[in-house]
Amino acid sequence: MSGIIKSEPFTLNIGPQHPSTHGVFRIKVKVDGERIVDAEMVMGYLHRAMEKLAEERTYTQNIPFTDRTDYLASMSNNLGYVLAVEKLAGIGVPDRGNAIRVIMAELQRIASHCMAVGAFTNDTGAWQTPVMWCFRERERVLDLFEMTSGARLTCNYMRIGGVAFDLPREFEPATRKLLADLPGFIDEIEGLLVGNEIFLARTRGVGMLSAETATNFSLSGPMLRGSGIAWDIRKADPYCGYEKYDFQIPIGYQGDAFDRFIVRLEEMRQSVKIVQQALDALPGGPHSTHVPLALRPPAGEAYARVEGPRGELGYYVVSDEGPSPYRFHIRPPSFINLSALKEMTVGGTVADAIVVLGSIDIVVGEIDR
Amino acid sequence: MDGFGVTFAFWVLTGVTLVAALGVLLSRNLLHAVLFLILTFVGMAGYFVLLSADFLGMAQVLIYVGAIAVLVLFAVLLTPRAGRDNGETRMFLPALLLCGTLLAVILFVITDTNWAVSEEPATVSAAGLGEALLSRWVLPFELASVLLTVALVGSIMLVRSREEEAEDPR
Amino acid sequence: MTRQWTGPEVAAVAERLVPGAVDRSTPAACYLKAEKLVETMAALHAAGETDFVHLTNLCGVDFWDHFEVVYHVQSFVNNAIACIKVDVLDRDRPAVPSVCSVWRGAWMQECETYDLFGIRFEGHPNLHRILLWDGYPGWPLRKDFLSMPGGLQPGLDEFSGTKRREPPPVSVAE
Amino acid sequence: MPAFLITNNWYDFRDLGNLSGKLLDLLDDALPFGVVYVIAALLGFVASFVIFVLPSQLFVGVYGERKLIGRIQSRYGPNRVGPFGLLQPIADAIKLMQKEALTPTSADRALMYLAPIVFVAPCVLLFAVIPFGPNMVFADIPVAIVYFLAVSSIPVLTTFMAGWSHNNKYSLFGAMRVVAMTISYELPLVLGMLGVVLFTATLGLQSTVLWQKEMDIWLVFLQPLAFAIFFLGASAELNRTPTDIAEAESEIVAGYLTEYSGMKWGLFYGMDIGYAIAAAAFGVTVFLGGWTFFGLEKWVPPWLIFIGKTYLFYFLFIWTRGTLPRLRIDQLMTFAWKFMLPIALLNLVIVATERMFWVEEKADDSIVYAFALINIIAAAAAIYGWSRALGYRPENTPQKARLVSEAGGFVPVDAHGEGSK
Repeated sequence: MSGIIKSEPFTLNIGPQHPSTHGVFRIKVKVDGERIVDAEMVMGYLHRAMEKLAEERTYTQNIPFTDRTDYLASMSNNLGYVLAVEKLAGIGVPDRGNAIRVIMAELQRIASHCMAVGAFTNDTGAWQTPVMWCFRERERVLDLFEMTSGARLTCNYMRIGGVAFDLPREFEPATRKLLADLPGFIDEIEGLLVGNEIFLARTRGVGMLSAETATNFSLSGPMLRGSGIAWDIRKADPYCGYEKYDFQIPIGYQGDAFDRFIVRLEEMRQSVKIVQQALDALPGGPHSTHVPLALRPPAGEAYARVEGPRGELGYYVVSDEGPSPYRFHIRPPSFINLSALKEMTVGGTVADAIVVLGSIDIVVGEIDR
Repeated sequence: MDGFGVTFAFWVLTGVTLVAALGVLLSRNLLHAVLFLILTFVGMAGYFVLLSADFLGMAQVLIYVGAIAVLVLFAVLLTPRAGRDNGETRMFLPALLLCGTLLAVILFVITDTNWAVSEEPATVSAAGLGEALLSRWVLPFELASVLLTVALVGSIMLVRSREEEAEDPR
Repeated sequence: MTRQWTGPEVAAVAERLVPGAVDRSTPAACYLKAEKLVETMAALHAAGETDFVHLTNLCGVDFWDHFEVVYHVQSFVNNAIACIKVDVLDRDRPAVPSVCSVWRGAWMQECETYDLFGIRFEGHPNLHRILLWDGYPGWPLRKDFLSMPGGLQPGLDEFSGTKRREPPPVSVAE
Repeated sequence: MPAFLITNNWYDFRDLGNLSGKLLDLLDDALPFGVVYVIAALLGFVASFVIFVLPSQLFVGVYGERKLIGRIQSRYGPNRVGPFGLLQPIADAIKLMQKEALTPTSADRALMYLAPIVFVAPCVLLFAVIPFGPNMVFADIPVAIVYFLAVSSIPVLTTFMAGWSHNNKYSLFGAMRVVAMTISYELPLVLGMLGVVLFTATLGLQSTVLWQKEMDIWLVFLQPLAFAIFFLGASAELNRTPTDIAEAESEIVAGYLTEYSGMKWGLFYGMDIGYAIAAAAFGVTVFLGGWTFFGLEKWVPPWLIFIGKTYLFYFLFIWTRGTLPRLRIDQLMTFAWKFMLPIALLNLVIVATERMFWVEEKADDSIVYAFALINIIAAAAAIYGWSRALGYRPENTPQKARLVSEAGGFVPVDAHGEGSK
């Protein structure tokens, strides 16, 4: 219809308060009828100057901050930060600590992908059903976190040199029970959505990114893998002993929203596999090395990254031998994944823009920091 | 179904229809005018029902209220600045003259015609209507549909923008 | 394992691709000259041995007397990562050429660095304050932010540089 | 079993129409002329709306829907207010009445106030022609099907009024979508109904039910295509979930309802359910045999059968709402114009041929069973064939992500779409 009938474009504000922006995030779109001709992001409503605050606190005190950037994946954030500090200070981690870290990071990935998949289907208009199913399973993961760290969302569990506490005795049976149930749940979600014509119509071919574009836009995580690039830091640059575990990298076909969705589903399956292996081969020994509270790493810099649920989660820490980091920079995956939003939304409809935003799986706490 | 009830309904319908028609004329807001027009259509449907032409009445509602009014609303939405006050027209006097003349002619015809009043109430069934349309009146019926098609094509041609025409090889 | 390119290694390749591009190099990073930055980055992006197609991380660091802009670039095929830096010596009007022409995705990280450090990225298509609002006083991640003119003063709950809207005058009934 | 047949005696409780008819007859004798019409209208309103629709809205539409969707979503649903949470809808209503009804400054106030009121009226009118039992129909007009379609097209205008009046872009989006969708879906809906009408040769609802009773077959078997079109078109016009683009809450917040609050919103919400129940009642009457159930109506009060069927039909709406994602507007338009309209036309051709054969050859009435078989096969073939013709290729859709074991660069998809490494 567009093109034949002349119409005036007008500006529509999606957000800051909008059911589908997953927080206080705003897209100013210029629409011509239903078609988007321009999109501009406005963010920073949740900016808390984490990077500045971190310069005033000791290395250990900064761990809780990392919980609060990506509050849906606090374990992964903890992990990235402590890895950076360990790299900077040259601290080793005992085997058991590493294994626990892997278990926690993978459970966190499952929980976070549950949320991502659920919220994404909600954005396509499925009336809350998949999201409630996902929440049901996510709750069980969070129960495990509560059992271990005492907190459900902001766990603050990783420590420099290991983890805060050893696993409680009831952790292993509970986790094994969860692991036994999870594949069935993933199949259930897949059965509900993957063969669903409406879901396919809404997501196939929406927000297409070629491998070239995805790379050029610095994307990472499921966004990059959805475009067909086999890149997973757990494989490419193993940390915490990921090289010991047998898993595979799921990749998509054409880089649309649907591909990101199936990549996430498959990643949950792979995570289940990894946790299973880590749990089977859980070594004994201490869970942490002793690290002085007032840690003063030698002058220098370190950039450590982990494969977070949303992509490459990097921490760049500069030390000047002081008790607090001289510079503390987070490479937030969902912030950088947003950089291609305009490419993906322009030309589509408003409804497509929402689906694209859902497929990026943003967490506003991480975007604004 | 005669006497008081019909008379009462007739006057109520007349009041509603006339007020709505006046609203169409006097409303300064294009959208309000359209909505008044719809009310007028509903009033007309009421007349049809009063005349025992229930199928026609329902068709009036279905086609005029359900379809044509919606199309008009669509046109209003696509019109730039539709919500604006459109009172500054300069065609007021010619329009008044034209309408007055038309009204005079219609009134003359109405008063001058020798209306035949049938004794028993007319019953126009849907079946009879369909048979009439597709046998005796088939030519006007088809002509009307051709006319509508022509109007459809014409309206598409009208809204084609110049750039489109330039791109068009014809 | 990812191959971590050391500074001298990157410097050698960069010098070969674009002569005169390298300023200096440390074990951790290779420092490029700002005026040849975009050219060198494009060459490193295109060359087969480096193939730095992915700009992973971009951030600034304030060293009181100068800034550094840090680029972490990586290659998927070669599975390698390198750290490249640029010195920004002019503290009053810090400026670096933008690498958006090489990696289009750099625009958001450059906006963020501009927003928090005040480093201008020349040639950036749409440089604006991305997290803070336009007209925010000062550049928060600079080390001297607290003592900057118009910056946040400790003990004050308001920014001295911005005038808040005055409360409406209250008229007292006689 | 003549003893069990429904009689026309006023005390036969199995058909409440007898009682009210008797009552009106008595009143007609006693009261001056014309008053009885007013009383009949009130009685009809009370009978159909206050006794049937309102409780249905509250306890099936609000409570039942929330409870069922809760169970679909593996949660409890309302269970706090009253036994099993049964009083929840009443609590909701009280809450809505207490809420402040906000009006935006730049809104078109008259339209904004008028829209919810006008929205209610057609819903009441719709139930006037629905037959609940052999004598339990308030106005058995001969053109009831056209009447129903006509009256049910009025609320669209109201939604448009609501959306326009707020001066809100989201509302305008919603209004625009409603208008566009109605134009598209009215057409296949009416064409589908035409197929039914051709078979039964009547436009009345009661006579449609009686035709089905006489033929001993439901029209859903004779007209599967028309039934599918009716169900899809109705759920589109009712803004039920696969097609609720007018108030798509994840896209345009709440569409035309964005600025409504309090009871103004409540009227829209309640009447949306009312329309859905009306559509269910209409669907049951036309396609599922109305108050008949293959002879069971002789023992069980027909209105109970009818209400049960209506609620079952309504369950279909709840079910789709709990399961399906939402379509995009252009996909909905494409579906209506490219899929439903041709299918409806095809259905019309088939029905016309069959009807002609039936009449011309003076075939026995039992030929409808053969027609049912033909039509079901034709429906399946038409839906499958036409969707294939439109490019529907489910076998080409990937079901699972590709898996690679080594990190590296881009992994191209090979020609068959099943890339591997």
